[in-house]
Amino acid sequence: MTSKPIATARTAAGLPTARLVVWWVVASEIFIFGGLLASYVMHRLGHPEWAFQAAHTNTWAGAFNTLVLLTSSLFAVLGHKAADSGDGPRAARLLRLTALGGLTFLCVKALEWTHEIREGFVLSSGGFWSFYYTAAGLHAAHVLVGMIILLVVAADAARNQELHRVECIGIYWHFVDIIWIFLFPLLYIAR
Amino acid sequence: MLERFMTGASTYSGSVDHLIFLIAALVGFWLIVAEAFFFWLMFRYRHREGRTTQYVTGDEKELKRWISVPHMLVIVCDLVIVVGAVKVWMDIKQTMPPAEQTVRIYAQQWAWSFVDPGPDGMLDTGDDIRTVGELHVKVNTTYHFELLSRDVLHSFCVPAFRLKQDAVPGRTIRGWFRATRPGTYDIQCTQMCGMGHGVMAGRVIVETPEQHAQWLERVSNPAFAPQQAVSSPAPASAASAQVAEVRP
Amino acid sequence: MSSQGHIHHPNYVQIWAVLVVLAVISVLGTFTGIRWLIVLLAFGIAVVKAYLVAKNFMHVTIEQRFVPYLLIICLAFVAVLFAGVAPDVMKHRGLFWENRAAQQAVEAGSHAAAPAHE
Amino acid sequence: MSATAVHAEPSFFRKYLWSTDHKVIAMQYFFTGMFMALVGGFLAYVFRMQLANPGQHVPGYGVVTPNEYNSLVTLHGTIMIFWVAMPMLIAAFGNFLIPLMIGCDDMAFPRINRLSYQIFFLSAVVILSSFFVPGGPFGGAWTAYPPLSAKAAYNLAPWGASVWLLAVALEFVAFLLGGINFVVTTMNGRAPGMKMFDIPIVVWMIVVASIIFMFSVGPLVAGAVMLLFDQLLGTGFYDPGRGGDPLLWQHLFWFFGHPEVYVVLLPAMGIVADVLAVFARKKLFGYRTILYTTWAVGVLSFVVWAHHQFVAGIDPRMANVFTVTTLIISIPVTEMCFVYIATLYGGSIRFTTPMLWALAFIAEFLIGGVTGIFLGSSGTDIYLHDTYFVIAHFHYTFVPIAIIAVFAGIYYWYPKMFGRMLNETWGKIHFWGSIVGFNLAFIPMFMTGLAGDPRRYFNYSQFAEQATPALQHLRMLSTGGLLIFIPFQFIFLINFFWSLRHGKQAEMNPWHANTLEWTVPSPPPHGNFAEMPTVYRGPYEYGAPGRAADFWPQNEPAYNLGGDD
Repeated sequence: MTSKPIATARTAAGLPTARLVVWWVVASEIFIFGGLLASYVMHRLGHPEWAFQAAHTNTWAGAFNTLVLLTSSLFAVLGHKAADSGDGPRAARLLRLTALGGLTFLCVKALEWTHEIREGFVLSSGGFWSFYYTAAGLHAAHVLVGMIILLVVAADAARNQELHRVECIGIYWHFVDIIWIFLFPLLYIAR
Repeated sequence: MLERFMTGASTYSGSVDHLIFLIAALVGFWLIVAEAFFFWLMFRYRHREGRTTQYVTGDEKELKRWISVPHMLVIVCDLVIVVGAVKVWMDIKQTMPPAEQTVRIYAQQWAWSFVDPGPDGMLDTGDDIRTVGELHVKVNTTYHFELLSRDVLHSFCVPAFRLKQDAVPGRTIRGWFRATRPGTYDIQCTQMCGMGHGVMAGRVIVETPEQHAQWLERVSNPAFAPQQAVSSPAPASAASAQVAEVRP
Repeated sequence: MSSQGHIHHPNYVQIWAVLVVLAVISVLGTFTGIRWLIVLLAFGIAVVKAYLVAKNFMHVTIEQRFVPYLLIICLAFVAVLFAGVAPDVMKHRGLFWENRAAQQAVEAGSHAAAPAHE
Repeated sequence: MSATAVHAEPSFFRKYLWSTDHKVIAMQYFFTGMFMALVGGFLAYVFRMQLANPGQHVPGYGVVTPNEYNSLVTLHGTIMIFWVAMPMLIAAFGNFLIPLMIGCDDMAFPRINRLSYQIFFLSAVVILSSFFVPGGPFGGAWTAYPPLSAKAAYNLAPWGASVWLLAVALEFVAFLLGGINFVVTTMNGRAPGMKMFDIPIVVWMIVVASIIFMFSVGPLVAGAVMLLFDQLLGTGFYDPGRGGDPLLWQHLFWFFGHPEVYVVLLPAMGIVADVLAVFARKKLFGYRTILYTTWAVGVLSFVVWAHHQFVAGIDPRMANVFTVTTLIISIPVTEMCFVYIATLYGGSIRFTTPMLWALAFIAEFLIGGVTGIFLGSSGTDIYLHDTYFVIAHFHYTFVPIAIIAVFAGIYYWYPKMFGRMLNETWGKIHFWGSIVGFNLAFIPMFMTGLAGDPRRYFNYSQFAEQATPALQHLRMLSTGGLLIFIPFQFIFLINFFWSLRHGKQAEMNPWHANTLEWTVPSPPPHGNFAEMPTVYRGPYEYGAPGRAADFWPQNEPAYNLGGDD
């Protein structure tokens, strides 16, 4: 990476460029999820009958996934700590654990969805289900992308390279976690 | 002023025209002043040998006034316009003078159809009169309309009435008009609604009480009513004709 | 703070424990069967959890000043969007208009046995 | 993959097609945008000919069917906004100017930058491919209101609608990546000494525009996914029959759609500001005023969107709120125009070609601005909504933005971009021809619009009030204006490509400007600055008292010791 432009190294705004860009990504993501969830909430409030559809969701799966993501977030932030203390390999291990958490999350979701689709609740079988699959699906896509980046960063970190990226991917991962923290009550609990 | 472009034939067409005139006067004044000053500056400060530019930051009090004073005046004009606009809007869209007659308007790709309550003046009764493409109304009578769409978005627009309202599938949207001048006026669809959008025409025929009575008389005759629907001229048939000719 | 990390790292495991407890509470809340309590718990706790994660895991509070402001502004604009749209989409009846389709859907749905297969 | 091939002379492919150099990427956006402008212009030519003499064979196209007409206007709008205005104003000028003007060697994330262009290019290919899909291109207007856009049964374009949506979504992704890059680069990559108020206005405006875009487009990205599912997977997000609501799309669309106007307006304003200052040899009148009004516009642009929906079935009470906000946003914009005009005061104006375009921008944009008041105030919008008055109004804003200001930028930065000067005489001919044609094309539309002439009609045979000879003559007049406008653009193209080889060699700073891009050779080498500059003052120090030269480059130490302290 000798070819990094000077622009990347400068920090006129007082924080590293990589972290700055993550914050802007988070900001724009807030609007993507914000738009979707705002649409969902106003429909849900206008359509009390959707509660009957929502009743079919599996709260336990959702709850378990919440714990999984919270734990993976813990690993991510511990990885950040390790990276700060310059211990690349440890940071890499923790990031891989984080990715494993993501994988668990996706597996649970897959089982959950298979079950629901078996019962005949598909994307097009009602307003609630449309939003349910779209919102959770968009979130799952973010989890998947996050996992890939986590593994890439971990590979570098294991060789003590680009350690500052550990924190950046961490911030993104925590954001994805926060999205789920709100999706869980929106899709599973509120009935 | 707008009469020169499009006749006004409803009670509120005048107020819309006056509002347009008011705005035209205010913004026209500012446009002319700004452009004139702009071109004068261009001429006055064109490059000439030996002219040195003045070093002006724009923070000088006496110069700032040239911005801030017009700026305040513009705000005043904006206030006037807001008041005028909201008044007209409230009159047309937010108040409903008591109805003397209620009609229902269906929009569909690509024709207008209308339900007139018929002699008993009640919708959804046996003597309702359904017409396609032609809306017959009495002059100087306050009509309420219920606007519905059968498929996509359309917009019920009678320029002569200064009336425009989108029809949204799944919704019933109500409005009113009171025609002031007998005659035949265009109904346009002013919301993109697919291939036949450009031929989705209708006519509103404003009649004197006598003419209207005659029309009622004519169409409420059961033998006639069915043909009335099919034999109604232009729009629907024209639309389908267009459809037919462009279908590959 | 800088990415080379001279920040004080709090005890993350503790915070994680708190988060887990909160999550459990919000699930247990559903067993009370009291609707308003469930909703209140669920979303109240969600906000608290989000705050804890943002503060302790994302370190928003010790980040450059403009970052938290940026995020708050984003949320504010989303709120503006909601406020502008809800009167038309959330409500099914307003001044001189009513959303018949939605009203019927609510009607039908409330009675139907298996509304998912409407 | 990485940008390591800097020192070794890279292959043509690496240098021009796979480069991470911001200048090359700027040129890629530039030429793509130029090509798409020709496409969009051709579409305009076809449907204007159809309107001038309905049903007649259009030279170079053929007879226009109603369905084709709808597709023509739809794609004209979509292409001109998403594939001409945005790549030209934000991506091309942003990529080229930001690193040069803030004094650094490249974008903060060169490879993301390259990726953003590649996605943009893909989106352009997709939108063009929609001309050839079965069922023809999408024809439901650039606003793509469902249910029309959601069901092939309604829009008769089973492929076109989805392809259109896909292309637009890709374009959004491209500009999200690009926008984040611009913002981050400007925040972090500034040369030492360049404080907040030393940044050239054009950079400021491109950055603010990118932020507005990033924020406003998010909900529409979600909305686009929902519409795509409605089209392909049978969901009912916008289907009133199934618990959805068509108005939701309108809101999501215009929550983006109106800020989008300012997304393209601000960079144009910025270009004009810089050109004005240079050729009036004058410090901008109230740099900070311009900045504050820019931010005000940015914030307010998020609270005015529903003035596009006054009669669309929204609750009439909401219309009053949006009328007020709309008239409020007119205030900072007015102020901005006043400040630009005031900048001429006490100057010494050189009427070079770029300056002519910049001045024309102000003169014409004022008309576009004031006519907006008619549409922003609910009362008059009832009558004027979706008439040609609207078309005339937004072309009086968008043509100054996407054509006039862009030409101001091209004529001004061409020497820096290509190292040669454009021909002034032909430039002036191009200018006057375009201006005359433009006004001739759109002034008649104000009149037909006042006569209630509805937009998106392929002929008026069904409408007695609209089929009058008087109105038809006005329509022919405006088509005539277009027919004058178009040939002069070819004069520009010839001038452009001829000058690439045979134009007069441009020295480093042909216009005696202050900003940093003029302190490097034309065209700038890879890496831009031989030694990274330090900034000592604002960008508009013209005619500063007590100096021999009437300009004062930003990187020139206060006492020219040549030292870099």
